[in-house]
Amino acid sequence: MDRKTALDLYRVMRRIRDFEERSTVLFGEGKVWGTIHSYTGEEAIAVGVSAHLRDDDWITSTHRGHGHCIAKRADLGKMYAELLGRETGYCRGRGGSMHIADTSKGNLGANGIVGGGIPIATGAALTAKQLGTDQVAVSFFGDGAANQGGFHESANLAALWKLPVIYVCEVNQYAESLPVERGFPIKDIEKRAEGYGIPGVRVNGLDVREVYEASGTLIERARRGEGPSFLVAYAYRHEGHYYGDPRKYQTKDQIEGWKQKYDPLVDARRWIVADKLATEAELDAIDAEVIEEAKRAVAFAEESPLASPITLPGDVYASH
Amino acid sequence: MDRKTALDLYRVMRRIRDFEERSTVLFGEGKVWGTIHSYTGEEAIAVGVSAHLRDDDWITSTHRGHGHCIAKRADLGKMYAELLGRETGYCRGRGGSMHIADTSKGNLGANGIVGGGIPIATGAALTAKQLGTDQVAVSFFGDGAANQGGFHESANLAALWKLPVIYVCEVNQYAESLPVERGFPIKDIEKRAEGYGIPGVRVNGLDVREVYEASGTLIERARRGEGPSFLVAYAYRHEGHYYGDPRKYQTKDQIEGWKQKYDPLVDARRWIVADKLATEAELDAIDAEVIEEAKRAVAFAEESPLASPITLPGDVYASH
Amino acid sequence: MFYNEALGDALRLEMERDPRVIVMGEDIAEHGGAFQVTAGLLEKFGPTRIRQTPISELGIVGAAVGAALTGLRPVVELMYIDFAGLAMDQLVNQAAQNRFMFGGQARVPMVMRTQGGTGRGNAAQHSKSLEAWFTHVAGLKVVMPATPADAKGLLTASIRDDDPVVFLEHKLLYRTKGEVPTGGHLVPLGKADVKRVGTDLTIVSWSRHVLLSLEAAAKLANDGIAAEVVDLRTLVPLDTDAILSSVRKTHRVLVVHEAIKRSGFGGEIASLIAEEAFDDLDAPPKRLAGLETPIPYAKHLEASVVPQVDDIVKAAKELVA
Amino acid sequence: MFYNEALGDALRLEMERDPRVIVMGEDIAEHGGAFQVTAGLLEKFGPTRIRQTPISELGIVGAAVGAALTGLRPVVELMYIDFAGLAMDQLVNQAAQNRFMFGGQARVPMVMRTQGGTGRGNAAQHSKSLEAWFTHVAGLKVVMPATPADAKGLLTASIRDDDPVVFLEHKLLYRTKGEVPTGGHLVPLGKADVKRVGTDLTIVSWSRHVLLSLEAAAKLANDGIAAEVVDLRTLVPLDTDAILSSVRKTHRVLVVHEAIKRSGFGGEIASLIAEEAFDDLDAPPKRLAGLETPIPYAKHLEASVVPQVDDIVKAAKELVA
Ligand SMILES: Cc1ncc(C[n+]2csc(CCOP(=O)(O)OP(=O)(O)O)c2C)c(N)n1
Ligand SMILES: Cc1ncc(C[n+]2csc(CCOP(=O)(O)OP(=O)(O)O)c2C)c(N)n1
Ligand SMILES: [Mg+2]
Ligand SMILES: [Mg+2]
Repeated sequence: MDRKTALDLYRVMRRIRDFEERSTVLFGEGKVWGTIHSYTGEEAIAVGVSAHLRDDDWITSTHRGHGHCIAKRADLGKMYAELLGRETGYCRGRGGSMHIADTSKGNLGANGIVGGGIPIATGAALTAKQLGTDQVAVSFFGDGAANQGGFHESANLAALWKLPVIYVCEVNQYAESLPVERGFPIKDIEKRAEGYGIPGVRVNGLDVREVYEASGTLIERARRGEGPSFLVAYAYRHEGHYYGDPRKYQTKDQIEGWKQKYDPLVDARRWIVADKLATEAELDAIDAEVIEEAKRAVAFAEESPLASPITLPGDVYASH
Repeated sequence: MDRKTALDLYRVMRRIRDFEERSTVLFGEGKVWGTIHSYTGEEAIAVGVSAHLRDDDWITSTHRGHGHCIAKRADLGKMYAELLGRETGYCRGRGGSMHIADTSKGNLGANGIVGGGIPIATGAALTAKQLGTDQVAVSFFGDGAANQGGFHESANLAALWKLPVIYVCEVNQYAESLPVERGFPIKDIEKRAEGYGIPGVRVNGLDVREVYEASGTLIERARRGEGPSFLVAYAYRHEGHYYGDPRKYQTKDQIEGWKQKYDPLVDARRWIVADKLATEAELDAIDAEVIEEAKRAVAFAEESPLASPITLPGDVYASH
Repeated sequence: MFYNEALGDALRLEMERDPRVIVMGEDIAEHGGAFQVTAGLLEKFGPTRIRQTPISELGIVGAAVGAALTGLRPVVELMYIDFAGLAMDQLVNQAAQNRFMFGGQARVPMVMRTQGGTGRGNAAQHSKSLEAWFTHVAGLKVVMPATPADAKGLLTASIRDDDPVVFLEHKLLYRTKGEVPTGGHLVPLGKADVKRVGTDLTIVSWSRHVLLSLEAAAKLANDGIAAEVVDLRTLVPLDTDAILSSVRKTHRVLVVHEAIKRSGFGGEIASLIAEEAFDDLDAPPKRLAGLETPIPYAKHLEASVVPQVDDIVKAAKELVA
Repeated sequence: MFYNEALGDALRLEMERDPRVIVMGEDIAEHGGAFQVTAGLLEKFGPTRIRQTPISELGIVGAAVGAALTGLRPVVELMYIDFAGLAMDQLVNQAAQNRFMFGGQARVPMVMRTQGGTGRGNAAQHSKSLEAWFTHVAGLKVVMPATPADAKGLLTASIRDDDPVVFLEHKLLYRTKGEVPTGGHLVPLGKADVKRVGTDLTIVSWSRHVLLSLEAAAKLANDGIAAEVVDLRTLVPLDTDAILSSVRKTHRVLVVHEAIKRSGFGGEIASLIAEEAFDDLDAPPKRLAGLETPIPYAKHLEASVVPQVDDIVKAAKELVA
């Protein structure tokens, strides 16, 4: 991997990590409410995949959506503003963490319904096919979502119609408190692709290089009109399911140890330095830039006015 | 196969064929209304599987349900009475063809929702498991139903919990007007079983011997507590999707020729005679008995009183 | 022109006018749809615009949502309204709410056409009337035409609308006939239509029960009772003015629908009238609707659980007595 | 005892009493359920009776239907009512109708517990109030307790009932406290409860808005207005008598609920009253309910779209003015 790509990937991963840590603090301070779900530990997946996506490609995201949003080049200020319920937020304070969307960058939204984005990404891919463009759609979803009926129906439809959609299953070892081995009767989730006659590819979701490489191939394939595919990325969810999760279903080692052991950012630093793509100092400089940028974004959000009152029917209906 | 088994299977298949032909006539005469879906051509599937089932085993059936019902040893008089909207019908005229159930024989009902019976059979199997019995549940459904999300969710759940349920997919080449190859991106539907880590078995659904053998193994397996399986039986739907289907989506050869070519009853007669299990005359005698029995059943239905008026809330609620 | 042909006509014209309009659903291609609404469209527009799908209601409706969000204008045919339970999530949590949740960034111009109602012996899983569910969802529009002309004009308006529209037909209306304007014909959403003028009472109805109410009104006229029949046509947005001004004129109102009475849309209408026109009423606002039961199969039973013409006549007479 | 503990208590007692009672749902085992209703039950009853499932709402509810048809008495926990759209088919086409469709051959003794409502910033896909949908389905019973004691007593009755019961909790009620009888406690379905006696107007409500109505009634009392608060507790079957006899006493009625007003269950109540007690009313029956919008995220916005105590006070005052 070349230096530029490596550092770009690293920077976006760091940006996500920082966002998650920072929004956790804001939540603790009572400035964010509702629920937030941290993507920490899974950064390599969103970043590796999205590096191949153009602004006019679409993604659908999940309740754990900050990472996808950032990887798809969202504006951090508007993200923080949304969490803080401000008028300048992506959704004008109406959506919050679980519904951030950025249609200008093709992000069709986080989703509070587990599996809810899968049919939608499939429909976006249908638009590309119908209009004859080379756009693609990527649906990010968790291991838990792969057991929803909507996944089955969508994968079948996409395979039949050869739609340019890539289903990216993020196996972070849990669906809330349910360990993946208690949610699946099989070990290799990617095998399910065979039931639809589409490629099923397994990658180490902790290694952004692997994700980048594998997803690049699948995305190019989709752009060429060769149809959908299923990418299964195995990683580890560092935090609880949501901010405040008592994590009764995990051992102390899983909570403390695994987080140290499985960290895509630590990994990335290691190989970037080992491969002489950059020095520790250069990476530290990126980290510092990310922090500065984040502080500006938070400041923007905090200075923004509260979300304006609901207007009906205008906030709900487009034609009225 | 021994003579008794062969003749029993033949008799039930003939009974189904006769029922379908006879109810078609009744429909044409305006005595049955709504919609009926003929199982002609698929008799070997219901019959081969159900031969292994006890009265306390459960099945769920489909809109094309007469065959399953008869194979599960329903009373023909009550079936005809239901089609004719009589008080003596299985559902007291409230259900009609698409909802005939016979809970005394473990038939949890035909179903107007494609795929609707699949989760229900799964739940019945849960009952067996929970109560520690050796009962099994069989869900019959069409190729079309296998593309419903409920199939995916149920198969996953049953595999996880090792439930004694056998999913029997009847590939009759069509889902209404959609040919199976336009509904599936793969040729071998049984492959989908791998995604749940359960056995997937393909049989020629025109040959009752094959169905009998394969299903026997899977049912025994389930009784022993070894979990669910997926049996895919390939056959051919002789008639239109429903009574009156103009069949614009089929060629003349498919409508006329295939029906001759793929007939499980003709086949059965052939090998029964060839294997010297019975003579043509003996088979004719069975046919004659089936006809007599059917005539008595129709007479019973026609002599029965019309369904009694709806009583509320008693017809709807059990506790009130 | 038959009602189903009028719908097909609207589809054809809108597909000619706008290449982004596509149709998706089960059996809509060679077979022409369970009620022959899309008959002939496959031949005209080919399989990429008339997209016959496997049996996957959630996936299909969800794909329509995604397609609508990204630039197409999909029309989904759900074969029976009873199957909506499989697709509600995409309709309610996604389509209806996307615009609002995203702070206005999105629009979801899709139509879900389906049909409900009794009358063909299809029993409890193929005969429901579920308009009340959809009207209870902020973000959906709900349309229920009673005549071929309204069917054409309202489907045209629904396809051009930038919001998700649930377009509800009735299985017994498809073979009803009426004058239909040729060429482009648009009936705006949100406008009720007084289908018969009268002074003694107002009958508010929609879909097939408008026709039954008109039959009843004709019978009532023989007995010297002048019933006004207000066809809502669109339940959301609702033409409140049309309802209230009729009631303010007649002072008596009967709301008639096929869906079960409990929590039916009739409750919305009757309570709206009670709230807004209480002092104008000379009698309690009355609802006549389906019994609280699943739909039975047998012909005589099926007819016994939903209001018939004579039931309307009787209720109207009691109201003016 | 807290409301969620009262529910857990009912589950525990019924599971001890009847081995056929099992619980299924997401996160109900080690985690104890998203709202800690099943906390402790895994330890007591083990994983075969506290069956934690994958995320497959249709499959889970359908499995409960099949289990109920064949001899178990399953209780399903659906984490949020908003997810009902995924499972409606099994609930509506199967559970609710099986008995009727099969001519009485079957019973479906299952409970689907879930929770709805605003108040925790969970936004549009985790805050709905959908009781009206379920009440519009013939064959379901619908229960919505407001207090810990009623929660325990009604859950007990629901589990013992032979019909499918939709049991609706409110996310803000779980941490409310109240006296709860220890040991077996049964509140029969179909009985409303007058939670406060008054003479000037009747407030009809259910679930959390009963508590807000009681707060409002206390404030109104300071201004010399005596409001009677009728808690429906069960929406199906409905205690019509309790509603009508209160209204016949007070002559004024305000129906209060959190769900959006359009086609909400309030319409059923208001029109029932208008139909049955028209001459007893001194003012139009009034509904106070949620605005027709998806639920927004921001705290100040969320509170602005559903009725608050002061809104109830204001509406009541207008009604008695
Ligand atoms: C349809 C639906 N069911 C249940 C939930 C509650 N829920 C929220 S996140 C979650 C777990 C999702 O697991 P997974 O798909 O693996 O994603 P992860 O949280 O691990 O990223 C559940 C059950 C939901 N939001 N939507
Ligand atoms: C949920 C649902 N969708 C659509 C239909 C309409 N429909 C009835 S039968 C049928 C085809 C079913 O195909 P398959 O499962 O292969 O069964 P077959 O009719 O071939 O026996 C369809 C689409 C339905 N009844 N239920
Ligand atoms: Mg996960
Ligand atoms: Mg088929």
